[in-house]
Amino acid sequence: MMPINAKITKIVDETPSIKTFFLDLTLDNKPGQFVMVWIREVDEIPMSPSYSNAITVQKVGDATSALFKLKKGDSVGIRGPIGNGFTLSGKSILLIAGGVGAAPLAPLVEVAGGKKIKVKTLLGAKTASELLFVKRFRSAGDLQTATDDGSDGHKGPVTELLDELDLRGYDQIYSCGPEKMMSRVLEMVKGANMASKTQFSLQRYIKCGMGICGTCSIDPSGLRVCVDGPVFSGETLIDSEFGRYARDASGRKVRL
Amino acid sequence: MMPINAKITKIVDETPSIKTFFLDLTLDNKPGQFVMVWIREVDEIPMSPSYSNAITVQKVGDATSALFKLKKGDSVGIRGPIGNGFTLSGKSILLIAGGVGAAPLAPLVEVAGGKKIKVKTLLGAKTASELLFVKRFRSAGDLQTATDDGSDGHKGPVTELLDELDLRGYDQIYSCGPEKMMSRVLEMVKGANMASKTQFSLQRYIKCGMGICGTCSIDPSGLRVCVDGPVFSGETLIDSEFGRYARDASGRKVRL
Amino acid sequence: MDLRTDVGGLRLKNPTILAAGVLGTSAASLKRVAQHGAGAVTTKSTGVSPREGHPGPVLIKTEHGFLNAMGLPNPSYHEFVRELEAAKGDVPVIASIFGSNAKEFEEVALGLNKASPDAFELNLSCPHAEGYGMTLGTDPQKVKEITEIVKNAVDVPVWVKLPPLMNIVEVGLAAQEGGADAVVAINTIPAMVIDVESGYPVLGNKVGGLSGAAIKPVALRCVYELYAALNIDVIGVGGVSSWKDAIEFIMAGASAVEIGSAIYDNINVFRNISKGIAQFLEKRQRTLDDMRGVAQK
Amino acid sequence: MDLRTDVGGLRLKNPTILAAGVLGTSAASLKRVAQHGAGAVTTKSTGVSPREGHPGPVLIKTEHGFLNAMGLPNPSYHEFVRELEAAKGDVPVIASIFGSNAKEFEEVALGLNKASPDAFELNLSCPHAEGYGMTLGTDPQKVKEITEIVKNAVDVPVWVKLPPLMNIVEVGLAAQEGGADAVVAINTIPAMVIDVESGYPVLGNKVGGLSGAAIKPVALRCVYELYAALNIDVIGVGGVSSWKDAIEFIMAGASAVEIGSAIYDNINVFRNISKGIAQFLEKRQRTLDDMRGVAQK
Ligand SMILES: Cc1cc2nc3c(=O)[nH]c(=O)nc-3n(C[C@H](O)[C@H](O)[C@H](O)COP(=O)(O)OP(=O)(O)OC[C@H]3O[C@@H](n4cnc5c(N)ncnc54)[C@H](O)[C@@H]3O)c2cc1C
Ligand SMILES: Cc1cc2nc3c(=O)[nH]c(=O)nc-3n(C[C@H](O)[C@H](O)[C@H](O)COP(=O)(O)OP(=O)(O)OC[C@H]3O[C@@H](n4cnc5c(N)ncnc54)[C@H](O)[C@@H]3O)c2cc1C
Ligand SMILES: Cc1cc2nc3c(=O)[nH]c(=O)nc-3n(C[C@H](O)[C@H](O)[C@H](O)COP(=O)(O)O)c2cc1C
Ligand SMILES: Cc1cc2nc3c(=O)[nH]c(=O)nc-3n(C[C@H](O)[C@H](O)[C@H](O)COP(=O)(O)O)c2cc1C
Ligand code: FES
Ligand code: FES
Repeated sequence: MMPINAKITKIVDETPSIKTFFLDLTLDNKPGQFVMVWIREVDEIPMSPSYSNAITVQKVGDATSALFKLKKGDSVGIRGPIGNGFTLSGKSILLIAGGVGAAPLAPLVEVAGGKKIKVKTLLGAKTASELLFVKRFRSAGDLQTATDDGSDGHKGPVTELLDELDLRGYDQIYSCGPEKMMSRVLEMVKGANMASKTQFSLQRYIKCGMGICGTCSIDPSGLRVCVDGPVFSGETLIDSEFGRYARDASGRKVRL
Repeated sequence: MMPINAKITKIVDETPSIKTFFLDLTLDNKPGQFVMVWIREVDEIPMSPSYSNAITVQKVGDATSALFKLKKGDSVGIRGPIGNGFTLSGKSILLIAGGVGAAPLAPLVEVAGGKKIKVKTLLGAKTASELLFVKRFRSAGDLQTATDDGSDGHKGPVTELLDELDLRGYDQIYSCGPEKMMSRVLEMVKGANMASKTQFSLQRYIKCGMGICGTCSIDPSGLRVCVDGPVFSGETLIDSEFGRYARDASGRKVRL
Repeated sequence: MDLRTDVGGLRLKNPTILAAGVLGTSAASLKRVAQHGAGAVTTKSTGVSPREGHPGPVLIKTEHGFLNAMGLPNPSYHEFVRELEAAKGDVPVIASIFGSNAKEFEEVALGLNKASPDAFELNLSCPHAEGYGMTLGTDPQKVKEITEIVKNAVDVPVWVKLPPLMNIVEVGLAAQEGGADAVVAINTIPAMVIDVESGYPVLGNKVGGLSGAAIKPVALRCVYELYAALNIDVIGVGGVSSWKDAIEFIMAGASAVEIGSAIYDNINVFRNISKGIAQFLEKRQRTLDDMRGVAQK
Repeated sequence: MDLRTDVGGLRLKNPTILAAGVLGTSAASLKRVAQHGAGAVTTKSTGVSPREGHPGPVLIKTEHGFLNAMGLPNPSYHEFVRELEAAKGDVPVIASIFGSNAKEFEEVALGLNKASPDAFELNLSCPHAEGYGMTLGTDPQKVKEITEIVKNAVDVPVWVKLPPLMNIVEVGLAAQEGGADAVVAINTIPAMVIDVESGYPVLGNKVGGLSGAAIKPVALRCVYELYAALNIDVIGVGGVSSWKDAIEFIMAGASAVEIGSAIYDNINVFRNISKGIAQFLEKRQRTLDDMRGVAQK
């Protein structure tokens, strides 16, 4: 799979730290699959498309900063789609999204909407202005928000909203966001015996995106986030490294 | 195209110098196309299948002698079919075959027979015992033979039988055999304005059999016997090297 | 069908080995490969200090193979020794190591030796990390020296992985003189791909190493020549993805094959190849030993 | 679109050249290729005395390329000088020559010079004829010496065709020092294929040279490195079969490309590639010169 050239056709500021880059390319992915985005002269990084022709990016380091400097008309290289993506099932689903983790979940709720699946979304961010895709989640179903500073919705971690819900009332649960948040979700779904019905989208250092280099393998299963994931059932993640540590570019363990 | 292993299932003595080797393989060729036969540790040589699963070989040198030493159960490598083969057309056809040149013509008359095309064959050889596939030609149509020693049929070159025929009475003429013989046929069909309706199967040194090495190119067209041929229209051969010279393995011109 | 075989001082249950740098960064990953049928597994190459590797793209699937410039990312032997320890148990684990000189090789070998790997593989052939790998592996004198120093430092078998040189026999002989128990041929071939839309070389490091199907005939030639010239075992690597490929290597003289890129299509490649080899041998009533080197005519 | 270009001392109407050893044994064959759009044609390599070449199989299509061991068949320059003479007329004709030492190269060059070829290409890279080609081309000293002697013997441009070495720049520099007008990279990579049914290497010569798509990334890397290090023109060869391939080579720094194996699919490959290059350049409003070496970042 060679990178395909994609021209940026439009850039939308979603939040102070997040932008959406529309491309002249249909990415043809299932929600939750990802593409490798080659920012020339800098790096190639994984991104889960937020629309059929767009990626939504949070600026966190070198490559994302370089991406933020690109303008309409500039281009990037795209390889993908890669990985398994989310599996939609059931009649009523719950989503827990944190920060830019909303990116792959927004297209998921839209597919669910088209299939008349009932959707409830819990969306968290640091502050009101950082809440991503509020309109998209709201128009697809029920939305509850949480912010660290209480500037919108519940004040506190988005996972606290789970305390009030009967998790067993949902056929399937989906989560994407910071690992600390997802790890709390795992604890709760485990408690509710819903781990096998919960799908988590993991973020690990992705180098090859082809299941060859092994950089993204998780303990103790050895499963590869890039091709065996990035979406894993909660059951697979119980007693794994998930929520405890990850590995950096050199392969060194880094506590979360 | 890699050689496919073919086991020899039966060996038939056709004449004192010619044997047919049946293989456990369907060669899937049009009459006139050829295969490259790899006699391991010796060489790879071109042969035009005489049946859908057999080659008929005259012993003339190293590789053919090595082939003659193989027994039932031994195997050779086969690449092919290669080249264009004969094009069947018309309602009444004439064949002029010399020696082992009868090999690709025998399956041609059988296809013609199946299509109710009227066939006349002129078959030549040094002596009666060297006449190849007499039964096959006879059962497909009319057969006239010629031998150098007069032991069967006309005494003299097979081309002398042409003198008595009205070549324009045939829709298409086919010839395969020693080049001196075919070159005489070319003169005669040219005289009868039938060159464009006559198909000759050429023998040239074939090395690659893939149209790459250029060993088999003929003057002055530069056409390659292996892939542009081995069957050429008489018209293409007029004023060519045909009948005058060929090239040896080194590329040196050799007078015929 | 019994596929047990002795390879460079190790006894393997079958002649398929995970190649260095592929799924070899953690114990869990190595064990997963072992569970999918590998006869032995090789770790990612480890050095003296942590390296993040080259910027991406680091690996590209080309039309006929794969091109990578990982840049030897590794957490250093200090960190990796724990993974190595945890990796042991199922099948023999071969520690691939690299360094910029004999002393560094010795340091890494001694460091990892605490985890008792079953063998060491010296990466004298990685083509895209300045000062390492191929830079040393093209010099017979250095190959011999590095092999000797590691051989003296450890008690387990030492394999030397060679670059795909025209004169590979020369460095193979140097490894043999240095005391190697086996040579492994070949590492990737220096190569590149350019994106015509942007005009950029695709790999972050621009130049990388070609692996996969494209290089199989080159690897096979190297194994053939090494087997004819050396007295130690030869392990074939480069483009093996089917039992036929494996048999080709064995006929050329390989005692075993390593498999890297073919993981892309199927992690079960080890089991599938073993099964195919067994069927091939059964049909002919032959053993692996019967087949080894038969193409040497 | 004007594709005229200056390459190693010649002006070509387009940057596609027939590679040595392919359809180059007779004037008629060379002229036929010229009629199919080649900007120049190279003859089969010619030496001092007739050679029949290796026994067959001499050329095999592998899964990802071609493998050949023709063994330098040629009728000697005494005979070939007449073909060369007759080949002239349509497009520049480059005489590829080989020998076992500088004296032989000189003899062949002087012999063929009577037919006034437009340039000479020194085959210092054929991998499957003992004592010729690669045997010399891996030695920078010999490369320089042979280049010098031919350069002194003839008045037309002299190109040097290099083997796909890891250190190709070293021999490229030697050719430049010897006075070469251009280097041509690469010749085939030593390789082999084994028939698992019979256990025989498929080529009559057992070992041959790999060409075609499989080697393109290797050839591209060689061109890229040579262009960065040399002051003379670099001509790319290895796996070119489409305009995209050609553009990749030009972006790597090639002044022109030679095409061999791709003839298998279509003898019109020269015309098709020229057309594709022209369209690519037109779309971008760029010239060949603009594109040359843009991947050198
Ligand atoms: C499957 C998947 C989908 C993702 N989807 C999105 C998305 O839709 N939107 C979005 O904004 N982010 C997404 N990410 C995260 C995104 O890939 C990283 O933020 C990005 O790679 C950081 O690159 P950088 O050079 O800017 O940061 P760096 O300076 O390199 O590092 C900043 C942080 O990003 C992590 N990181 C760096 N490189 C990688 C890499 N190659 N793979 C994974 N993590 C890396 C580092 O560990 C560090 O924590 C996704 C990650 C994965 C694994
Ligand atoms: C398209 C084609 C189809 C043929 N079909 C048949 C057939 O059905 N039956 C049959 O008996 N013969 C056939 N031949 C001829 C046959 O290929 C040669 O007789 C054979 O190659 C001789 O090999 P050798 O080593 O035994 O002879 P050598 O000792 O090599 O030489 C004997 C003669 O055969 C010629 N010859 C040698 N090698 C080749 C080669 N690779 N290609 C062409 N000619 C060669 C030589 O020029 C010489 O005249 C065919 C040839 C061609 C080109
Ligand atoms: C992504 C990747 C990383 C590699 N890393 C290493 C390495 O760290 N050390 C090493 O000796 N070889 C490394 N190699 C080379 C392989 O071990 C192997 O020699 C080569 O890929 C050819 O085998 P294959 O065609 O089966 O992949 C790597 C290859 C790939 C594709
Ligand atoms: C059948 C064949 C014969 C060749 N003969 C020669 C030769 O005589 N001299 C030479 O310099 N190169 C020779 N080559 C090498 C080609 O010129 C070219 O360098 C190589 O095939 C790579 O280009 P390709 O991939 O376009 O074929 C030959 C290649 C093939 C396939
Ligand atoms: S990133 Fe290489 S295996 Fe997943
Ligand atoms: S035999 Fe090679 S081109 Fe015909």
